[in-house]
Amino acid sequence: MESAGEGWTPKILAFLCNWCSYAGADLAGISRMQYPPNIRVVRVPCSGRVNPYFVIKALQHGWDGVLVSGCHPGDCHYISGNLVARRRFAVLKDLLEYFGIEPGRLNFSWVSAAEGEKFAIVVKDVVEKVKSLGPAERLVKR
Amino acid sequence: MDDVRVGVFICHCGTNIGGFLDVLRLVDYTQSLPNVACAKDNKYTCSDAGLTEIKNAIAEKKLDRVVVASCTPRTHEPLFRSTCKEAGLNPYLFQFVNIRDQCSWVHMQEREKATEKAKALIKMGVARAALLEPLEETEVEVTPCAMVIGGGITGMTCALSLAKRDFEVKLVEKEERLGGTLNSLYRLYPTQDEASKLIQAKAEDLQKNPKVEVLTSSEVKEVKGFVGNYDVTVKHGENDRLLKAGVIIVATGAEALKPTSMYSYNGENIISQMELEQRLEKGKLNANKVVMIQCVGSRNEERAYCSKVCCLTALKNAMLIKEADSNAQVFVLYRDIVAQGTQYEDYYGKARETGITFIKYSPERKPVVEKGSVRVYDELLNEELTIPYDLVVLSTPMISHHDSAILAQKLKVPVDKNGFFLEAHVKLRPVDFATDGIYVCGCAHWPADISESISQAYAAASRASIPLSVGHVKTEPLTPVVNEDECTGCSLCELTCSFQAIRVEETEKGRKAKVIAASCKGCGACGAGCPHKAITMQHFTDEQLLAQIISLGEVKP
Amino acid sequence: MVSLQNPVSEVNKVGSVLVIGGGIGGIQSALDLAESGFKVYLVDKSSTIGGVMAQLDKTFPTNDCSMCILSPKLVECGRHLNVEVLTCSEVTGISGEVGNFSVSVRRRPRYVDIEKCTGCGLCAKFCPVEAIDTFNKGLCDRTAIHINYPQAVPLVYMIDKEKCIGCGLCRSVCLADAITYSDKEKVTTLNVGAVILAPGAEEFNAKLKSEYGYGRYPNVVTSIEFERILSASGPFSGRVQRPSDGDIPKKIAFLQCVGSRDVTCGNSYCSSVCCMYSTKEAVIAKEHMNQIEPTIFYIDMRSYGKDFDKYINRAKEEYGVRFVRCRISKVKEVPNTQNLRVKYETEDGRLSEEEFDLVVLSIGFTPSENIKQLAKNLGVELNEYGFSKIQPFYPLETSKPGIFVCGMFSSPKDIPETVTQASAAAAKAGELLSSVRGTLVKKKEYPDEMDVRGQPPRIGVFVCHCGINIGGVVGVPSVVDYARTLPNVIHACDNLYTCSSDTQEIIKNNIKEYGLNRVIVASCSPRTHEPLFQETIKEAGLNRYLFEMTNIRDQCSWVHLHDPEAATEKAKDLVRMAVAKARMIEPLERLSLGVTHRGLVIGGGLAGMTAALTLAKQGFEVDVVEKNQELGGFLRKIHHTLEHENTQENLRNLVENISANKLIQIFLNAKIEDVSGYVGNFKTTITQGSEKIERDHGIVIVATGGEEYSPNEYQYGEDPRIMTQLELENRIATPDLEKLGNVVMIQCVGSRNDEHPYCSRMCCGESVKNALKLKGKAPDTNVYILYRDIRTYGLIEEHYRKAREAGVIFIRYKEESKPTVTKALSEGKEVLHVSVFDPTIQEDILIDADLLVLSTAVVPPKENSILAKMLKVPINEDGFFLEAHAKLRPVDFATEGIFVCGMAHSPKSIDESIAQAKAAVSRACSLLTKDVIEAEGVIATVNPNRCTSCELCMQVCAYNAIEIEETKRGKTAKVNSALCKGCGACAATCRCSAIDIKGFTDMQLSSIITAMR
Amino acid sequence: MTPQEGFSPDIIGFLCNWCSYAGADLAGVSRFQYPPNVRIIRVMCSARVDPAIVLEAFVRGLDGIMVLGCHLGDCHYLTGNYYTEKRVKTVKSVLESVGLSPERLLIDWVSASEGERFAALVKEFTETIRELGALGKEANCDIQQLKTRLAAAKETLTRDRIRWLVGRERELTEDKNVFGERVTQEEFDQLMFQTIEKEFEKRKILISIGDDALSIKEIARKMEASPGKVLRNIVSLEHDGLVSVVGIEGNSPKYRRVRG
Repeated sequence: MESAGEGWTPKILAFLCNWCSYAGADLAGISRMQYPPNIRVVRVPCSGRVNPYFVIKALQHGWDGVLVSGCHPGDCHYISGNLVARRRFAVLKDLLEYFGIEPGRLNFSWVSAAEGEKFAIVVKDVVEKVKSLGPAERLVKR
Repeated sequence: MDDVRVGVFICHCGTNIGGFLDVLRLVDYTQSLPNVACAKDNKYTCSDAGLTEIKNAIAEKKLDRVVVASCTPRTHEPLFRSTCKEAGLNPYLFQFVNIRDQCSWVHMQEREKATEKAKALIKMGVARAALLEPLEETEVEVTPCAMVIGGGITGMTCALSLAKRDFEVKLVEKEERLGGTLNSLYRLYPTQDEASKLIQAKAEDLQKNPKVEVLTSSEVKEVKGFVGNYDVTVKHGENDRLLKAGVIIVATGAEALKPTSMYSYNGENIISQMELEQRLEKGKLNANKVVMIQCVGSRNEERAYCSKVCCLTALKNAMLIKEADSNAQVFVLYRDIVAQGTQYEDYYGKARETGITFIKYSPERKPVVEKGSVRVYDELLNEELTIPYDLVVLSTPMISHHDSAILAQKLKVPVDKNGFFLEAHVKLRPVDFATDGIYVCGCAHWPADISESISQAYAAASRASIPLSVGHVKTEPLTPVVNEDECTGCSLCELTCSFQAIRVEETEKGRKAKVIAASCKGCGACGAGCPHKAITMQHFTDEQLLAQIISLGEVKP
Repeated sequence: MVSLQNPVSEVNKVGSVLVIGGGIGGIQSALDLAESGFKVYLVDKSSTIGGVMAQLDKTFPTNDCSMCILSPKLVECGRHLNVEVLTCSEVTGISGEVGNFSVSVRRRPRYVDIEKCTGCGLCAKFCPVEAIDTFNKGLCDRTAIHINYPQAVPLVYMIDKEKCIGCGLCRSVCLADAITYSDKEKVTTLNVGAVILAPGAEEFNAKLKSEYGYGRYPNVVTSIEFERILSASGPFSGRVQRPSDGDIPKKIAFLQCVGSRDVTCGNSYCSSVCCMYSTKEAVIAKEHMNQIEPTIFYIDMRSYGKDFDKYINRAKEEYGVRFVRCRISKVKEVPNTQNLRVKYETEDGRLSEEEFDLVVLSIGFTPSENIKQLAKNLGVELNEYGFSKIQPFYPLETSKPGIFVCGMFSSPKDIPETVTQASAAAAKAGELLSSVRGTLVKKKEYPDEMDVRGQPPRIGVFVCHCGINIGGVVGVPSVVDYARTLPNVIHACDNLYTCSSDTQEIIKNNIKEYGLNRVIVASCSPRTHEPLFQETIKEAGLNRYLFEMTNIRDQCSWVHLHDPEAATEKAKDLVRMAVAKARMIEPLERLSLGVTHRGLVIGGGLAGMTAALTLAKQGFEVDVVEKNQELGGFLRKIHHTLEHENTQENLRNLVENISANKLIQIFLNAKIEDVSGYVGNFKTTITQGSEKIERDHGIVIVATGGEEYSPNEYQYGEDPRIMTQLELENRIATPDLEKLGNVVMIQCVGSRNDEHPYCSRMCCGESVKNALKLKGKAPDTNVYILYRDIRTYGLIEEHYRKAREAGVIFIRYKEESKPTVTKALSEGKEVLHVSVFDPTIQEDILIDADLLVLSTAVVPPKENSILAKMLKVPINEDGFFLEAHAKLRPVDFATEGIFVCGMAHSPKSIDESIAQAKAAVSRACSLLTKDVIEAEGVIATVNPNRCTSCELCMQVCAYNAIEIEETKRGKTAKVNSALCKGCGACAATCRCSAIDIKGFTDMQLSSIITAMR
Repeated sequence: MTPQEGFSPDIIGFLCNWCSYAGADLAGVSRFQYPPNVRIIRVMCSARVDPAIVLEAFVRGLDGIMVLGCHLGDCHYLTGNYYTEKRVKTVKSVLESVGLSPERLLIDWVSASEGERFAALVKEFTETIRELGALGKEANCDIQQLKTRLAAAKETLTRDRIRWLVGRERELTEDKNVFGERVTQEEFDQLMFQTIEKEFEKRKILISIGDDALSIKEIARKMEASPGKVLRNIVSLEHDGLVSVVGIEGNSPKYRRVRG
């Protein structure tokens, strides 16, 4: 693991649901909205697919932050998966805080297929936030 | 740029400059300019003494740029460039400043202002000089082979002439046999020789010559490349053959206009001059009264030109008829008899003597061909005549070959509005195209008779043999350079260039413009128009031009 | 209405259908038909499909993002093997007969090759010629070569020949060689069995109402322009800004009924959707920018649809949207600020004036000249407004047999009704052509699948340049080199366009040559391109799930244009992550389920009978279960329609037809006892008296209808002169109606209150109808209608106008001051004293009523809740069945194979019920016409060894796909693969990690996470 | 307009090597006298004169510019001067947008034999510029505004769409376009005019929000343009990723140029 020395930039893992947020990210691309290159996207069918365990695993393997983004409430392609996800991550966030993980490392957002700009802003914000927190080392297996 | 060392040599040009400008002040001023390592004045910079001084200064002062402020680069730049070269300096690191033709001589009464102007000009020159970069002339080898397109009398003559100079020649003819238009002619004026004999002799010569390969029933399908290195795909039946050639000569000839629907043309008793030739060749003409009408389909709105050969052809054939049967009556209805040159005027005189009747008509009152007789208003007699006939012969003009526009496109050379190939300069480059390495001769260029065609063929062969014998073409390095990162492959440069010297090609990075240095003339039109400013003109870069502008701007308060 | 004069011999029928109009209606018809065995031609005059819906920001009443729900349908339509999309095309003529038409279609040149264009957009980036962006309603500019919107289908650019100067730049920069300047107009002839008209309607030209200043004042915009202003992909990126100076308007006025309910401009009908969309726009504007204060100026608030009133209430209460009932007289601009002063007259006759920053005109809809011409070309009769003529019992049939209509072209309507009608029209076409079903459809044949199980992964990586879209930023060759170093990668290469057809051949050859068993494409978005590549590898004999895609364009090169180095590194990471996952992926099977070709219809009212008959006409057996002893339901109480159709006669015909049909079995006095099973394989237990009957069904249609609310208001039941509207109707139908002096009707009895917060939709029309009847019988009868809002939407508005003309008196009352009814003695007679406060004259009015008629609500049958539990489908707060999606799946349930129609869904009129019934059948047919249904491959699986049967997964599953099963080793969760959609909510919720999702397994996702360098 | 007292204009002449430079030489050899205000820059062909370079010269404070080439049809490079003609026309149009007199830019043809004509042209042009006065005198604006406008004008002439259109004008208006149709000169000029206007406005906007974030109204005030027009241009610039909203002040979104 590199230290937060000169030139360190955060690595952020983003879980995007296939139907809204992934499409929103696509739109950001089509519209050439620029955002920092620090995120790596994993496509999942629904934000509800994201097991809290994945987040912990990510933090163990050197990712500095995680973004989970789903459809807006009511828009879920799978009716209610995003609501399930929201409840789940609210709890997870508390839990991680209890472990001493800064809450800023886990981010949850709603981005629709038409919100390319919003996606770009969300990424910018998350990257800024995680950057200010520095590398995530607490859970990293050594 | 800080370590650039510029030497400036200011010429008095006797009193041509020194008499009107304060040269010493110029020297003082020049010494104060940035990057100037030395500034000197000479009586005549172009004299041996002046040139030696430059050479010495380059060595002693370690100059890496030389500026001469004197007369005009148009006459003297080569001299100073080679001086630099002799002193081991790249000739493109030389910069000329013209303070004579465009300063001292034109502001003779304003010494003060003219000196100030000269200062500015020198400053501009020095600023540009500092940005000059060494350039290398490139040499491209020439494929020692010529391709002649068209196997008529012109093409054959040209091919033979080149072969005799020991160059490989590929002669491409689309018909089955060589000869072109001459194959359909009987005898030739003014010697009345048989056309077939002429052709036969030439063809035999060609066949005998090991340097010539004759490709009959073949057509040019595609042309790529540039002077010295053309790749020509020739189609022969179903097969394509790729041939390499250093130069290309266009000798595709012309064709005669068929007078369909003119003067009741029917091909039987109303025929064209071309058809008459064939009947004459076959022998007896079953016609006692023959009427020839000139300028059929030429010198009119559609074809404003005079086809030049038809008058003499008519004379020749009329005489042949008379020769065969002195009782035959031959009438030539003409607008003007075009028979310039001593030889031809005599020929016309001879024809008149044989008893051929010449009747002048005007285009406003054209002859009318009726059944059995022709009505014509005689301009000289001012009365209408009715001439009975057995045969009417229509003299039609030569028109450009129907394929010429297509071939022109393949070669990327121009044709004029009548479809004839257009030479580079009407006076001084009559057989060249603007595109290097391609030449034109014979009727492909313009209606011409046999002797003209043959002279043009020799001319083209001579012009074409220059790059062939030199063996390489040298290109001035005033060529553009493409910045591939900026180039979007929009092809505007390709469309702008008159010399096909830049074209868009597929590359690993996508479509990008490529410069074909050998074809480039260095005008800079591509660079100045490039939408993305992706083209840099060497030796006239934006930076160099801007340096001149900026240094002038700095003079302003 | 439509009797086929020349019954076409079945032999000549053609198994294809032409759908005209590629909006949401046309798309729905096309997909329904294509799924049920017909070849479909979808013709649209625009260069892309999607229609008006693609321009909308959000949709009411759910505030769904319009593009989110539309774009999957667009993609499906664009890719469907049996839907041929003809864009830039117009129908110019028709010949032949029903069942076998020849239709000529004029195809305008596009100048871009649909096969070759990859939609990369380079051409538009460079095109030097600007034009007004019509998709964005002129609020911004686009280039002459353009595409309407980024998600469009087909994703192919088009040259606007009007604007293009023919400079040739697009051809020079197009790397796909897709520009074809030589395109010419073409006329093609299509041979089809039926035609569906879904051309939509045009927005009203607001310039015609010059008093509002549209076109003169920049800050007066139309509602559709405002949609674009709201849209995140619109000109202002979703910031609400006004055109004059880009400021965020604080006060926004919405002016209703612009070009609707307005005799002066010829559009006397109501456009049906404007009240709702304005409210939605107001709410969304407020959501976008909280400082906005929206005001809606309206005449009547027509929120008559399902859950609409709730939406209005939320707008008022939660969002503070202000509603003002008034008439607008004029809008004037304030010179310096370019604000607008709105002059209006309130209900009580006071003139007011108020200043706003922005005015939105809620424009109505009218049939365009284009559409009228189309109708003429086809020989379809139009009504006085230019809409297609239809009749209440035949809401989908035009005047010409074999040509059906849906959506706005028959009258203004919203998206769900359009979608419903679209499905219904598909059903009509299906009925007509059922004998030739499946004759023209294509089916793709694939080679046998190679068994790669147990083999070590041999991965092929294909990296796309996408012209210069990727290659211009990302160092593609270095990504390829890098990919080669990754474990199990056998082959890696780059392509100019990986999606081009020659590259598909390369991929197939490489699979063979290198023995690849996993394929990765690193290019654009899997949302648009994954199916293409999956098909390619399937053609090479690989299971389609052995494919992985990573997006290095939309989410890499395009968004990191200025940092090529970081973008290249990111692309490498993404490829590595994809390889990590690809090493773990396994072939997946799609479960094939058999289908019982019999349908069950629950309810024998109008909707149920229509559904049953339609299903039977499509050739399927049907069981109809009716709880009463007679068929007919609610309809039996209705005697005529507003249009004077004889309802009872139509009912009798229907009952006769249904009884005579051999495929239909009717169970009267019967009840559903139990339903088990799943799509294609339901087992139903019906009880009829003491008898229990077991039947198998492939699909279930719920058509349980509605009931009349029995009022306890206004002394109902205490006096024979107080009756409900239906009772009045019955009285009117008897010949001996006594002469009446004053008749008072009270609206919204039992509707729009706390108990039933919804609008019953049909009562306003019902009152108008009866009032007109009364007036018709005895013109001197005084009819008073006491109302809250008159909701005579669509073309019913015409009857409202007629009623006013006939002298029916309309008096509005407020919910808080309802009319009162007292009995009093007057001239020795006991009279009904009705008192109501009239807001226009601001005082109480007293009427002595001879008859008091209560317009009562429609309420759901109580059994709905029991049935809902049995079917495991939801009902809403009001007790009506809740469809899968309010907008685009109006007759589906989330549970596959079960559908809803008629008043079981919500109160509705005769034509609407018929349309919905047919729509339900259309949807059902897309299942019943198949012998097997393929279930999704990406589904959940349970590891019974870990399952503790805690039922948590059951609770989160929205599809009821998980059940707890008794096994020998105890209880365990079991996934019904037929119902599972693969969302993964169960897997992520399971506390014992007993559930996994195929195709997105924990292992696969973990491998991606741990692929971190 | 009366000439400025003591004003001696600075003029640059771009002369092509083959005709006009030779013409100038001939003027010298023949001792035709002309005012010393013009400084000659030799180029191989007048087509080398990039429109952006001409603008750069004005940015640098030159008062007038002459572009001289071979007579049409005589170009040593066959067609170069035809392109020059179109390019200069475009630059003149941009000058008008700036508020400068198009007369400050002269295009003419001088052959190698026209020494006297060259001298006459220089005289005449120098006089014209002397009468116009120092650069910007006619523009009715302060020096800062003039600088902004000139900078915007220069950027305008580096815009690819404009340069492409200029390059295609000849073929489109004199021969035929890709559809085999001829674009009329009026049609083309109108398009060119609109495109220049628009690009010029956009570049002015970009310059005005280079450092400070401004609202639409503030930009409009600065540019003396209508806010509605500014908004439309901003939308297009935002779409191209050249400006972005950096915040909202009161009810006004503030825009700034995106660097990079």
